[in-house]
Amino acid sequence: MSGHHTPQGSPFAPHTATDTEAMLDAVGVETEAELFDIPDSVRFDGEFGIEPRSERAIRAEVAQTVEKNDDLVELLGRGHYSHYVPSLVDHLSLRSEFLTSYTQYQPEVTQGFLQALFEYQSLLVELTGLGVANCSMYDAATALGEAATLADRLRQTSGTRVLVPEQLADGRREVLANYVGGTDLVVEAYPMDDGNVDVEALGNALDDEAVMVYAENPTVRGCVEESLETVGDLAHDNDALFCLGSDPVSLALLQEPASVGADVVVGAAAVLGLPTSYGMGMGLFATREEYVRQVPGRLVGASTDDTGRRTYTLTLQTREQHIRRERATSNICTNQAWVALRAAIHAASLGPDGLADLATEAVTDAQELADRVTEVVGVKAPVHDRHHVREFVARTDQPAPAVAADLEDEGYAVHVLGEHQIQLNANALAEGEVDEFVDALAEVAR
Amino acid sequence: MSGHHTPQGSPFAPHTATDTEAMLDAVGVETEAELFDIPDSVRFDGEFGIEPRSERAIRAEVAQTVEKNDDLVELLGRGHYSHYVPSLVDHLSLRSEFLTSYTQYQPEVTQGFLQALFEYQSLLVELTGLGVANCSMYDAATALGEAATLADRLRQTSGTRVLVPEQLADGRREVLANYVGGTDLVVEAYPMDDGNVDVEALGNALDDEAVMVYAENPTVRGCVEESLETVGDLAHDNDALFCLGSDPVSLALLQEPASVGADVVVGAAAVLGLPTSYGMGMGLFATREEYVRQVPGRLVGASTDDTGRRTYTLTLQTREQHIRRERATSNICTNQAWVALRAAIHAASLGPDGLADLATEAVTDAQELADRVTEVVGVKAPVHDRHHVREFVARTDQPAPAVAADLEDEGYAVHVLGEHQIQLNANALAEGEVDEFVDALAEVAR
Amino acid sequence: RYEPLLSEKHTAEADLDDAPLPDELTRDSLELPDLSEPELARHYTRLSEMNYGVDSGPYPLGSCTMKYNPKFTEDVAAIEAGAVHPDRSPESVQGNLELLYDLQDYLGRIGGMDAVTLQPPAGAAGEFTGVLVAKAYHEHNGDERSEIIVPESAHGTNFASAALAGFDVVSLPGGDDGRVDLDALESALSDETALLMLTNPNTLGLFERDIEEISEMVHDAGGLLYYDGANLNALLGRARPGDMGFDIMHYNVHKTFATPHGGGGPGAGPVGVVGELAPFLPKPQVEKRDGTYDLFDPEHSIGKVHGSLGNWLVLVKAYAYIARLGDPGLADASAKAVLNANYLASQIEYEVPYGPFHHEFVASAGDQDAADVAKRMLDYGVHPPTTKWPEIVGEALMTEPTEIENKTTLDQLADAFNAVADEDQDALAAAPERTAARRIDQTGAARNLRLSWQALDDE
Amino acid sequence: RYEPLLSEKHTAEADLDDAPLPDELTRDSLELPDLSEPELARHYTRLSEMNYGVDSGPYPLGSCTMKYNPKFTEDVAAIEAGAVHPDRSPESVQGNLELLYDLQDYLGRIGGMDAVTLQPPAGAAGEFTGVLVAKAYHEHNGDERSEIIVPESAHGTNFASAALAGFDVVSLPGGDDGRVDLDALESALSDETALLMLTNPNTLGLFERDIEEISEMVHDAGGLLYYDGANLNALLGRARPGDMGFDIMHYNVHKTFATPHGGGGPGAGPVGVVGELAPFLPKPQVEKRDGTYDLFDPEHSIGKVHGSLGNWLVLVKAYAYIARLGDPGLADASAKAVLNANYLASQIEYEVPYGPFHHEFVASAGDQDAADVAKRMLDYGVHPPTTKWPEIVGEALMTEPTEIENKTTLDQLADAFNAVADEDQDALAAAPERTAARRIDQTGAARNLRLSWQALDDE
Repeated sequence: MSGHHTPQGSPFAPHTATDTEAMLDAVGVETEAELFDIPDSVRFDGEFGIEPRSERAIRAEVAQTVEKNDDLVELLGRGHYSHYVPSLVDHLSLRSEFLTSYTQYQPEVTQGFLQALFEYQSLLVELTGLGVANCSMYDAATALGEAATLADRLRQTSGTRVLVPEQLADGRREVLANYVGGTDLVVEAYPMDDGNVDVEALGNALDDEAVMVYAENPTVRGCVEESLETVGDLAHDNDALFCLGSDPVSLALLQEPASVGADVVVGAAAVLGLPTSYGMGMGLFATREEYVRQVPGRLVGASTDDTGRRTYTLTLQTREQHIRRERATSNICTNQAWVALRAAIHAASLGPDGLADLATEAVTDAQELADRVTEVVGVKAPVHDRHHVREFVARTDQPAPAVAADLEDEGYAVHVLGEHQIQLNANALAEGEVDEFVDALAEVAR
Repeated sequence: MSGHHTPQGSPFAPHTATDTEAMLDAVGVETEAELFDIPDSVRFDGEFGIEPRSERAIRAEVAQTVEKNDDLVELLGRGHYSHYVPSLVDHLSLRSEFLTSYTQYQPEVTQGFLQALFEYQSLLVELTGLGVANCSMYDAATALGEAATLADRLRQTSGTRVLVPEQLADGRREVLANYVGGTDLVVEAYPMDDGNVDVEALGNALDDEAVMVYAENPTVRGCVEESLETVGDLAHDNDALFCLGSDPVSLALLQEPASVGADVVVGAAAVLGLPTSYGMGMGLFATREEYVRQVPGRLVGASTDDTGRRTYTLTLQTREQHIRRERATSNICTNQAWVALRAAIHAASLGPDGLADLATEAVTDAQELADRVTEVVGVKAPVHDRHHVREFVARTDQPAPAVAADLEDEGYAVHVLGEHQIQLNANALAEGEVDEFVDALAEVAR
Repeated sequence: RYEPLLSEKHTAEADLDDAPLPDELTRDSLELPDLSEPELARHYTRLSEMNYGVDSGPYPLGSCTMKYNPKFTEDVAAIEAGAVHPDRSPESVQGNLELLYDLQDYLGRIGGMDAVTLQPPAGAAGEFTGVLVAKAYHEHNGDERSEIIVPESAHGTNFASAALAGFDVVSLPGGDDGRVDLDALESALSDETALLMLTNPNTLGLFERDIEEISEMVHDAGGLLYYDGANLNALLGRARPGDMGFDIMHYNVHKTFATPHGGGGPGAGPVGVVGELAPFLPKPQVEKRDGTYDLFDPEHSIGKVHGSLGNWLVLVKAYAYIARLGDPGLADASAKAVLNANYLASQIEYEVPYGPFHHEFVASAGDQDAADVAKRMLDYGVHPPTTKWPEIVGEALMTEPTEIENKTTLDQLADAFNAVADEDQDALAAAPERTAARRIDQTGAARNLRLSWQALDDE
Repeated sequence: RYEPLLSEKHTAEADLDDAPLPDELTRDSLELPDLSEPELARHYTRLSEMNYGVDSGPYPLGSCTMKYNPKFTEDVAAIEAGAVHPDRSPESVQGNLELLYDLQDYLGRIGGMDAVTLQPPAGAAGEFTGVLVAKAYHEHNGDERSEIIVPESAHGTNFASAALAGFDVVSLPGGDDGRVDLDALESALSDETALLMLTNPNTLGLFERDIEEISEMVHDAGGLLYYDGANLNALLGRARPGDMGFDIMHYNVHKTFATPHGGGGPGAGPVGVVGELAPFLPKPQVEKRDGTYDLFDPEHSIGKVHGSLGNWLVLVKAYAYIARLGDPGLADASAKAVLNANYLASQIEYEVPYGPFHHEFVASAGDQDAADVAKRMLDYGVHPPTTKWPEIVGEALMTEPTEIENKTTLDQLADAFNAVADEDQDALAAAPERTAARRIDQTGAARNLRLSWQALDDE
């Protein structure tokens, strides 16, 4: 960095000594310190003890640090998947006009991002069949939480029950609990039957106290849910909202949520646009048009400018915290807009067939790996007699924790579900890696 | 990529089936094949046998391929150096408006690149003290070749001799030979004295047959040349052009070429902007204003547009091959403009002190490593009693090829200069790597 | 300038005939844009050129702290070895845990806090987390409290986060000097007070000089004190929330630590707490024992506020930024941010009430409509300030240049302010005239909702 | 739109007082721009926005073949393990040698050549290499020849490369049909003929139907036949220079294999030759023996044409592009390039003599000045074609859309052509009116040379 700037000052503050002097003069002080109107008693005169390093040193240091991670093939799945992200996505989304811009509060100079978000919304409208998709939530778990508060706002009756499947990712269950913590809603689990909703049990559990029924397709165990319409009917018969969890890749193949009666769709939309990034994600949130004024987060709408040309702008901002404050539909402000941009570019670069192909591979990969591992002595798969997307549960004769630990030694990370169950995301194995994995499993599972 | 395009067609041809049909109709043919006006006898109906692969597969494949290279610390130097290139350089130079643009034949829509090249020229004018720098040559070797043809065009007398140092990178010597191959110039080597020009020998060698004297500072062995003014005077006394080889980092510290009488400066300018990239470089070419009409390659000049505003444009194009054809100053067309852009961004991000610091480190690194290795049993350094930039020659008691081979086994690449000489680029060792290298050298040199 | 929608270029139906699932489990049809890579590259390149970012010019949005985003932090975040699955065993991701641990440590030192969670994925999520921690703390002490006090001029998220956690919000009117009115605070405090949420300096750029007294009053009432980190860039190395009596704080890494805002996100909203509150932090937390890193669930953890560990890529960038600046750089950033705000305030003709300022100031557009002023400033090639907020200043122009602007750019900004100040209502109403899009009808957009290209097709 | 020069923003003198060298070996002073990273980011971002690239819109420069540059090829070239020092031992860079070997192999198959060098760093360097190979071959046979025949309509580099190698250039007038006139060729040929350099299809986009006869004539005269690869994009998978009788050819990888042109370079100009000429190729060449790669010097090598091994990063991108397309993609690229040229030619009102076309056509601006037409086309938001060349067509508009344009863009291009065709001289002379810079005074630039900011300071 240029040498004349304040020695050891911020390399990102461009002040020359001359300019600093002139500015201090204009302000009428001798030093910057005089501008800090802080009582002596709370002034900090210590040190953080953080040594400044060069850009080069930090790149080397962080590389060295994260390379301490073991290099494992991750068959972990359960809501986090690494589909290949085309180079195009990086190159375009990193354009600084996108990356370094703020929320589009001045639409006249942010038409580009607004249009990209409008297109993102539209892609999700197509995939879900619902009329409204917002500009993103933090992740699938917080989107589920927001769905529950939406149900809370919509409910006409005195109900308080939110019904979720007993098989659910811990993160989603726990975040949901916190989001309903400020309401009088209570979250209850309903039973599953061989990896799908136990519709009879759900029917018995439902009453007019229910305000929302949540189901997933595919489920957290990778099963294709076969009773979605029934679940939707059961929810609606009890005046409850039907919230469905999914993701944009699965939606390319599976039943359209609107067609099975879903009122809200939530899910992990960063399966497009981002590889697994230690949990960083992006939540999709779509719902029926009639609920648009209760939607959390930002919405982009089409409009016109003074010349009559079509333009885009954030709209219905009166739902949001910066206008409505404690009566807002959500506290969300900063969202995951840039990830939504990436997801849209990724989806557009796949096109309809590309997206359907990804989903198709996810189904066939799971089936093929299940067929292979069930041949392994000491393993039976899939545990659930269902169609699967990407992943499935396998039974191990050996204790599952030991099998998983041994697999980790062999270079594979898998989930342990119970004493004798592991979950495998087949989609994570690149072509040609299946044989090696099956061999490793055979080694440790017998 | 989108699935509907021609199956297995180019993913970069956007034609839909409908559009292709309409276009064929408009042209009046049934198939594209009809448009190829090629006699049957020379039609190709074989196959290349090149299997198309996915973007993902190619990224993996090439990574796998180049990772077969041994991971060596390269103390090789001799014209190719890896100074750290700030992230800024990549991010800005990869902006597609720069990267995907053509030569600026329509200046009204290419002001950005023209200004960047004008700035690049100006940076070299400052560093060399000469009035004109062009937009780039391929590399230092071809720049040297172009200097010789410039000397050929300028010569008033019947001279034919081009004098170059006996210590010179092979690539430069050989390329120079090819560039003068179409003239009646002959290249002769003059002796060196302890790593510098042997001025007495050079004086004796010079006569009015000489058209150019070439010297380097630093020399190919890393020595600072101490007799530049004398060399310049000798050249000029014999009506020969004085051509000096250097690089923009060294020039930040070493004598200004104009001040020692240099008529042309050539060199490896990609030491800014690019790390060593298996030899890909960029040649700097600067000369006196009076020779501007004889300069090879492109020049950007300031001008004005119809509104009187300052603008930039390629200028003196009548020197170039697309206008002057066989009487052009060079055959160069495509140059290394994008590398010049990168070098300019890199130089600007360093600033004057940053650039001088790089040069200073290059000097002190060489001195410090020489001090260390000369303590090693069986090694004496530097061989030349000179100041050094980046690198120096060391004497080994053991045969140099064996020392170099053993060092390669230890993870270090060095040059062998003779039976008992190796060359070491100290600047290539990151902080903290010196001890390890010295230990390794001690191991193999005793 | 106009770029058609993806859907207006070319769409196609997916071929679902060979779906490897029974028909009844498969969707009927899927129609999506279908374009080649060259077409997409141009589409998004053009869209980007219709967008203003920090690299385009000054972006002096008050309270948003739009800093330059150092390019190298992108490259640091892109190092592939860190992009692992969030459910990996701690033993197998020692590198990531080390970085998170070090970042927790840095943030703790910077804020004067004893423990830090990195899980909240944005500032508002940080607030929500902090409020949940306060709630859990009180409940753990058998002391259920129902109210959170928020100054009128606070960020909307403060109110919304408190409400989301089920609290009643008590709005605290500001004093004549633009700071907390201690009498009003006294009236607002009660044994229902769970928390007082404050920014300091506040949204007027004023330091709450009575912070120690405020702290004492809140704590005497049995409440806790929350620091909204939105304005932390004003204090780096000069004062720390922890030293002022704050019990809980969040950090806005895109504001203070220069991670890119990305047109709306992602951010990260780490939360720091004093030692007494550490057992209530979200799970899991990162710990270090004998040089090994592990995850653990704090004893009375509130649970989770994000499905995984938060916005990893953003956290890596924040780490890189802090490491780049270190102690002297962080202090200099604040010094220059405060100098810039004061200098700019001194150069503009609009009235600037209150002061002295820290990182931002709020000018008043007076008789002009602040929103019009903003539109007209676009015509001068700069991004306008935040407008009409805080409401304590009429027709507010809330301006925060940050430390990244040089004097030339500040002068250019001042010129834009001053040129607009001299213009009449007609010029303002017609603005912007020199932008790609002219004034956009926001009312019409809300009245005639069209939120997707499918909605446009219906027209 | 105007962006000041770096030097107009801020410069400073380097501090050279502590230079670790004696004063007499050190420069006296160094004054350079001195700017911070945010200032530089904005400077170059703004400059980029004042520049038109392929990602901005159509770029139909005849004979320049401006294709879309696939983004992934940048990422492939950026893989760090390949960025080694050029002087590494062959044993220690097996990966790089393998890639180069495979690329040589691909190019050989595509061109129908027996051996390929990747060393020439650009097309013109490839020509120079080819000419040197021809020269060395003749000399080796004791057959010194002094002339190279080049068609009048050939690229300027053909003439210049021949001259650089010391040959006399014999210019070959074109025939009435725009192709080589066999009688003229007969007259030009002699026992001084070292080489005939041809493009095929030629610069009019016309295939030289008599290529076999031409080949026979040249070879009968003892000369060699050189293929200028500029127009190879018209033939991929349909015909190969090696099968037509060419002995030497160069490939323009930025034209045919989509490596970015970078505003002027870098390119790469690999040269292929028939087996008889392989011993004359530059040194070193890559060979493969028993699965190991090595470098060797061809027996009668001409030496070197680049200081090292050429433009590695460019070659990697070319490799990645060829691998992506493979046989079917390469053939489709040519098919669509030819279809696009013919379709566009059919849609424009300017006269388009000759035909049928392959990848490009040359329209005539008739009474209009082709350079004015180009300037005016800029106002319609497209990049104009190459103008005033080849001279065989008056006021030439040499147009090559390549395969990357869709019908919509071609129609937009045709609309621009046709709109300009209908305009009068005033409109043309005033153009461009809608660009960032208006018509630039090129004569003035050459008359009053100012080639650096130092020259501007003198004013």
